[in-house]
Amino acid sequence: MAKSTQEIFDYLKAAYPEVDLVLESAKLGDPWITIPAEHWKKIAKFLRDDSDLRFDTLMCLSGIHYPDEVLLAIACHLHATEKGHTLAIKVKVPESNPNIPSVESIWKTADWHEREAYDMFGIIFDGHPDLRRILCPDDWEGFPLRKDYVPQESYMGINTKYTEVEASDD
Amino acid sequence: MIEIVQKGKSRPEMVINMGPQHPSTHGVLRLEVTLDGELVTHVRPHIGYLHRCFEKYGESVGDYGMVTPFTDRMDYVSAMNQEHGYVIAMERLLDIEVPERVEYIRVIMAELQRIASHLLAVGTFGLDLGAFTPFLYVFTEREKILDIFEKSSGARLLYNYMCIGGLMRDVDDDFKKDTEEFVRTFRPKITELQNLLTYNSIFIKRTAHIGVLPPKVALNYAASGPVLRGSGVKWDLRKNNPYSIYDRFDFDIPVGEGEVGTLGDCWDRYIVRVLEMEESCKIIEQALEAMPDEGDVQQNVPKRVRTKPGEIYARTETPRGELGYYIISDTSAKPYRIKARAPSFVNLSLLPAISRGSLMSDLVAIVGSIDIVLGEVDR
Amino acid sequence: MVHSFKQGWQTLKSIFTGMGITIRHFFGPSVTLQYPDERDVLPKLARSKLFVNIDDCIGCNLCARACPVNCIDIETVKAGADVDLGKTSNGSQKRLWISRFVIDMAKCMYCDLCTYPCPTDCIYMVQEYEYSDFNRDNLVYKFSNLTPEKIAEVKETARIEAEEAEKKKAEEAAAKAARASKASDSRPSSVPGAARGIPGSAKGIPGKAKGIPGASKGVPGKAQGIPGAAKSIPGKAKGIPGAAKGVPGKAKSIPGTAKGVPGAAKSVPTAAKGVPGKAKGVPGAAKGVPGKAKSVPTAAKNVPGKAKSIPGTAKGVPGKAKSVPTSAKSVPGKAKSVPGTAKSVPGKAKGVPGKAKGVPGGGAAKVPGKSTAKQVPGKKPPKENKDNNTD
Amino acid sequence: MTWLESLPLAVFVMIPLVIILIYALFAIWMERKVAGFIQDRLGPMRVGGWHGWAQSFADLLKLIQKEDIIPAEASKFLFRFAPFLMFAASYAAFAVIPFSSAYMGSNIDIGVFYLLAITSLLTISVIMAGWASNNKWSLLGAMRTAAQMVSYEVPTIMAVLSVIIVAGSLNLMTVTEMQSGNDTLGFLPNWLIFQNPFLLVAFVIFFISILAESHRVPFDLPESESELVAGFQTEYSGMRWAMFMLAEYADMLLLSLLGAVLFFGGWNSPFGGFMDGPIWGFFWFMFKGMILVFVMMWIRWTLPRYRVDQLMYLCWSILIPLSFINFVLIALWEMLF
Repeated sequence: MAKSTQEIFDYLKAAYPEVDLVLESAKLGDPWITIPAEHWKKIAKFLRDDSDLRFDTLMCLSGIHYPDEVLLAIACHLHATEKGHTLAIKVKVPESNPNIPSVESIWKTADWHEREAYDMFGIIFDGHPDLRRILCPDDWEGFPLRKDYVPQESYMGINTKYTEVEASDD
Repeated sequence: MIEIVQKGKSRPEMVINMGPQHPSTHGVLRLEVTLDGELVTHVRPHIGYLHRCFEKYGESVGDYGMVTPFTDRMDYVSAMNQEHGYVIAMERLLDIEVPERVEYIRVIMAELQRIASHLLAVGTFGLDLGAFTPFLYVFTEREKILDIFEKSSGARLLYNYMCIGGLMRDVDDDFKKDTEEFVRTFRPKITELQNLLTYNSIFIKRTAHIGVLPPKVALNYAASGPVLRGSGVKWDLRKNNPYSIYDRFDFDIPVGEGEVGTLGDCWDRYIVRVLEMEESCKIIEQALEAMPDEGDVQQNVPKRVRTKPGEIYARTETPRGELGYYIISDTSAKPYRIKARAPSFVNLSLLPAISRGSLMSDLVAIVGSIDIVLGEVDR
Repeated sequence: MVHSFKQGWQTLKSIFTGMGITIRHFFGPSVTLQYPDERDVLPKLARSKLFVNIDDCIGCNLCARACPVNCIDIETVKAGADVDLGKTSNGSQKRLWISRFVIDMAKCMYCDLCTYPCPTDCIYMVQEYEYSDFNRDNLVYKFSNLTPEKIAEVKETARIEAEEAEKKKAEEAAAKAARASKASDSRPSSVPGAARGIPGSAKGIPGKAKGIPGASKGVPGKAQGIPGAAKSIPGKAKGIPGAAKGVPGKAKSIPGTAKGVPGAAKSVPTAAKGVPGKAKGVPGAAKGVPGKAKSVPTAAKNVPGKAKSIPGTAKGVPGKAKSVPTSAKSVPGKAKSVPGTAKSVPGKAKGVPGKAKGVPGGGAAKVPGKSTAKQVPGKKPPKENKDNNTD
Repeated sequence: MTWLESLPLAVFVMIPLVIILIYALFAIWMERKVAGFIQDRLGPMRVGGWHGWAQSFADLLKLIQKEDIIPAEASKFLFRFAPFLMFAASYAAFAVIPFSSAYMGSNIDIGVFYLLAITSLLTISVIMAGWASNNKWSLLGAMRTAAQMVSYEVPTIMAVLSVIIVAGSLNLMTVTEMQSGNDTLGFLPNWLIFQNPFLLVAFVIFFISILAESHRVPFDLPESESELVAGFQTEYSGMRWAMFMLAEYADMLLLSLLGAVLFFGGWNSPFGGFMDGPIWGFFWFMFKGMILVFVMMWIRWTLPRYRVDQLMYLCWSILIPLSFINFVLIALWEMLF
């Protein structure tokens, strides 16, 4: 039967008492579980293989930047096709050391999602087989979706700024 | 002259770039293909040529309502479904109740768009395999759908028709009549398409047993939409996780059965799309029947979207699969973070896995059967 | 063997079926139109080109604000108290001269969002779709019906009136600011203004930030802490617009602000760099709700300590303003004045910077120097502005 | 022989060239109209007035004016030479086609042999073009073409030989002449296709093979645009590309005309003696050829394309054994009746 996030949280807590899991929620929307980066891969495997959970698909993996707390994070949305439950997970890491273990070996789909998070936020996924930029060119500077991103002024000699063409008023 | 790499004792291989300007890559996709003769030994997709920073835009435009036109532009072939996904996400986040009539109109629009999108998908799939004519036949039908959209929304491709809490405007007076007329004339066209293309033996030869995607792999790659269903997995968010008012309709989920080849081959993915058009017709007919005739489509539209901190991941079934919007709101008027989980992006990522060992020509068929829209892949 | 024959037969059969279908279409009617000779009738609502019925326009700027791509640019001048501009067709009184109403159709994405908020329904999509052109400039449509002479005239009138008002206001504001600087706890609501503001009104008067009422605030010389001190962690700025649209390239410093209490706050990087010791400036700018931009940094000329002008504050509460972008780098110490602004056209930070050298250089980046120059006579020519951006 | 004396000969020799050029312009227009009508469109409608009849002329003018681009890394001589070789091969083959009872470029006794031999040059020119372009797509296209044309030559030849053993001559004029008049029953023309049931099979094999020989759908792999961009023509533009098109359409006509000669009585009128004579003969001959061309177009706008291995499978595993068996059966039939 489908479990709620709360139930899954309790279940995980029981399975991993030593891990510092936090169930969080905001005023609106859905709650999520925050998992420390060093335990992420282990728990991911558990989430996929445990017979009560069976999260066989990773629907989405998004990077997030929290400049206030100087953190980078990923949000993973999991889904269990048979059981029908879904789960949101966040893994937060400091901006200075943005290393998160890759779950590419657990859910293949994480491959491109992680590359995208790397491309856009500079999160480094340890153990990813092919961590290259995916949307931006390989030699692009900066991580565009970080809140403090400043676009480079020119790329390969092309001015990246938009100059407005405006007809004169007359 | 032409470089043929010979590494060690292995057979000589040629690296060839298919795209970004290539007739069968459906846009600006670049495939770096390693060939052994005509045999594909490895494919590396390179994307990003159409990257238009949807997410960055979403975080910088004035408010939540201004994001909608940008969602249209992600998957421009099924813009209605993209909008539908976004407004549903926002409504769920803000807990907005939508009037009945709006729900029905949205569903009809979304299903019409699904037909239009599948028509394009099967048409271009035929085109990839050299059958030019079916493409134009299905386009004729698609035009009729676009005419219906144009009458109501004013645009043919990028509608910006749905808004958070309602619709930008009510449907045209002729809407009901036009849609009924379309559904009636469309059914025979599906039969014609089946005869002309689906069961053509050359077409079957080109698609059966090609690019086989086993269900396990499909799930592991989080494939969705016809790609997943083509592998025999009966999974459709409209049925399994109903959103909007889809739980009120009676329709089937067609899945691949390996009718002419192996389960999960290109033909199965193709036939799922064709059969889904039929199902969409059913939904449209039921929705037209049940749709309230009167009602203000703007009555629950917030004057100004005001949010509190929160996050939502809402997913809907577009013609290409599961479209998820992950939205983090804060107290400002625009999203703190908006991520679109594009079905094409995910589906394309399994291309290397299913194309190894096929022929160059099969690669074209495989890419066509995945039905990617590069606007959505790159966002 | 039998199987092969069956298969061969199937193949031939399917081929002949297909050929039967195509030959039927061969003799069937065509579904296409011979375009230039025959035209499809577009539905009433078809969205093809924006049109503005300028006689009905009250210059409220709502359409420009609703535009996600900022293709509408409106500039208005306040009509003198004694001038009657007439009424629109639905009876609203017009109070502004529309000195400029420009729509760049090359940028327009036909989303139709601008037509909904219009209170007088004077902007709408028309069905004319054949307006391609070889010159991109010709796709910039101007709807204002005032002659340049008339514009100059009304601007002059408005300037004089504004100057007077400004004087009064500056005095008041100075007093207020002094008071305010003490009151440090109020919380700024806002997002730093980066982009949005356009100096609108300020038009012409250098040095004097005039404009927009409310907005400006200056930091008094010592500005209490705002400048240097203010730290706001950049990250917080939520909104930093900057980032997105254009924020100034350099701006690394976009101090954000929000959240922080002014004064107290922690530092803004920028400021810091730029102005050590001299708290120069940072004029702050606070802004309100996005979208409404408002802010204006401005501190004219002021040398620290001397700051005279202090313009006011955003939304009224002095002292709150926080952020000031300014590009520290460029101007150490000397921030000259930046007039402020206000029109808020989203995204278009048009005039902002302008002159000041220090000004938000960054902002400038996206803003072509042109407009500024125009608006602020006497200040540095646009060129310089540009240079500023690039270094 | 002075140049003056050889002038009539030169004019004589030029006749097929004129026919080919006019035909090519017409066929390209026709292809577009056929495509248009089949696809519920109208095709070209503007240039020249009635149904855009001058569209091909306009295109030709455009192609002539286009810049002649030769890739920097191409093998220049071969690159330039290939289109001409291809056209020359197609054109030369017309020498033995009996256009009417009064005209035939060269009435030689080994006509069929000559024709089949010289069209093999097409393969060489295609490889030349593909290799010289120094483009991987072109190379792939050229390799496919070579394999395809060499393979399909076998069933073509077997089908042609089937006719030859019935007709007993390699001279196409002789083959045509023996198909004059009506058959023994009196209501069917005395065409070879009606003379022997196995020749019908031979015709099917022949027709499939000429589709492949002239790179028409469903065998258009050499230039399959959705896979190989344009195959061996990828790097060509302007007039050189036009030469390829010309050669391709000429080849199509050549093989269709050959089919008309071998199976449909060449320039013989379908109504026995009615509407007969050299002029009518020419008309009937071209008419029959164009019918086959039309069918080729009709097929093109209906079917998808085979894959390269399926194409080879069809040739070596089906058509060739079938054509050999058929050949034997025809021979037996001829012996018995």
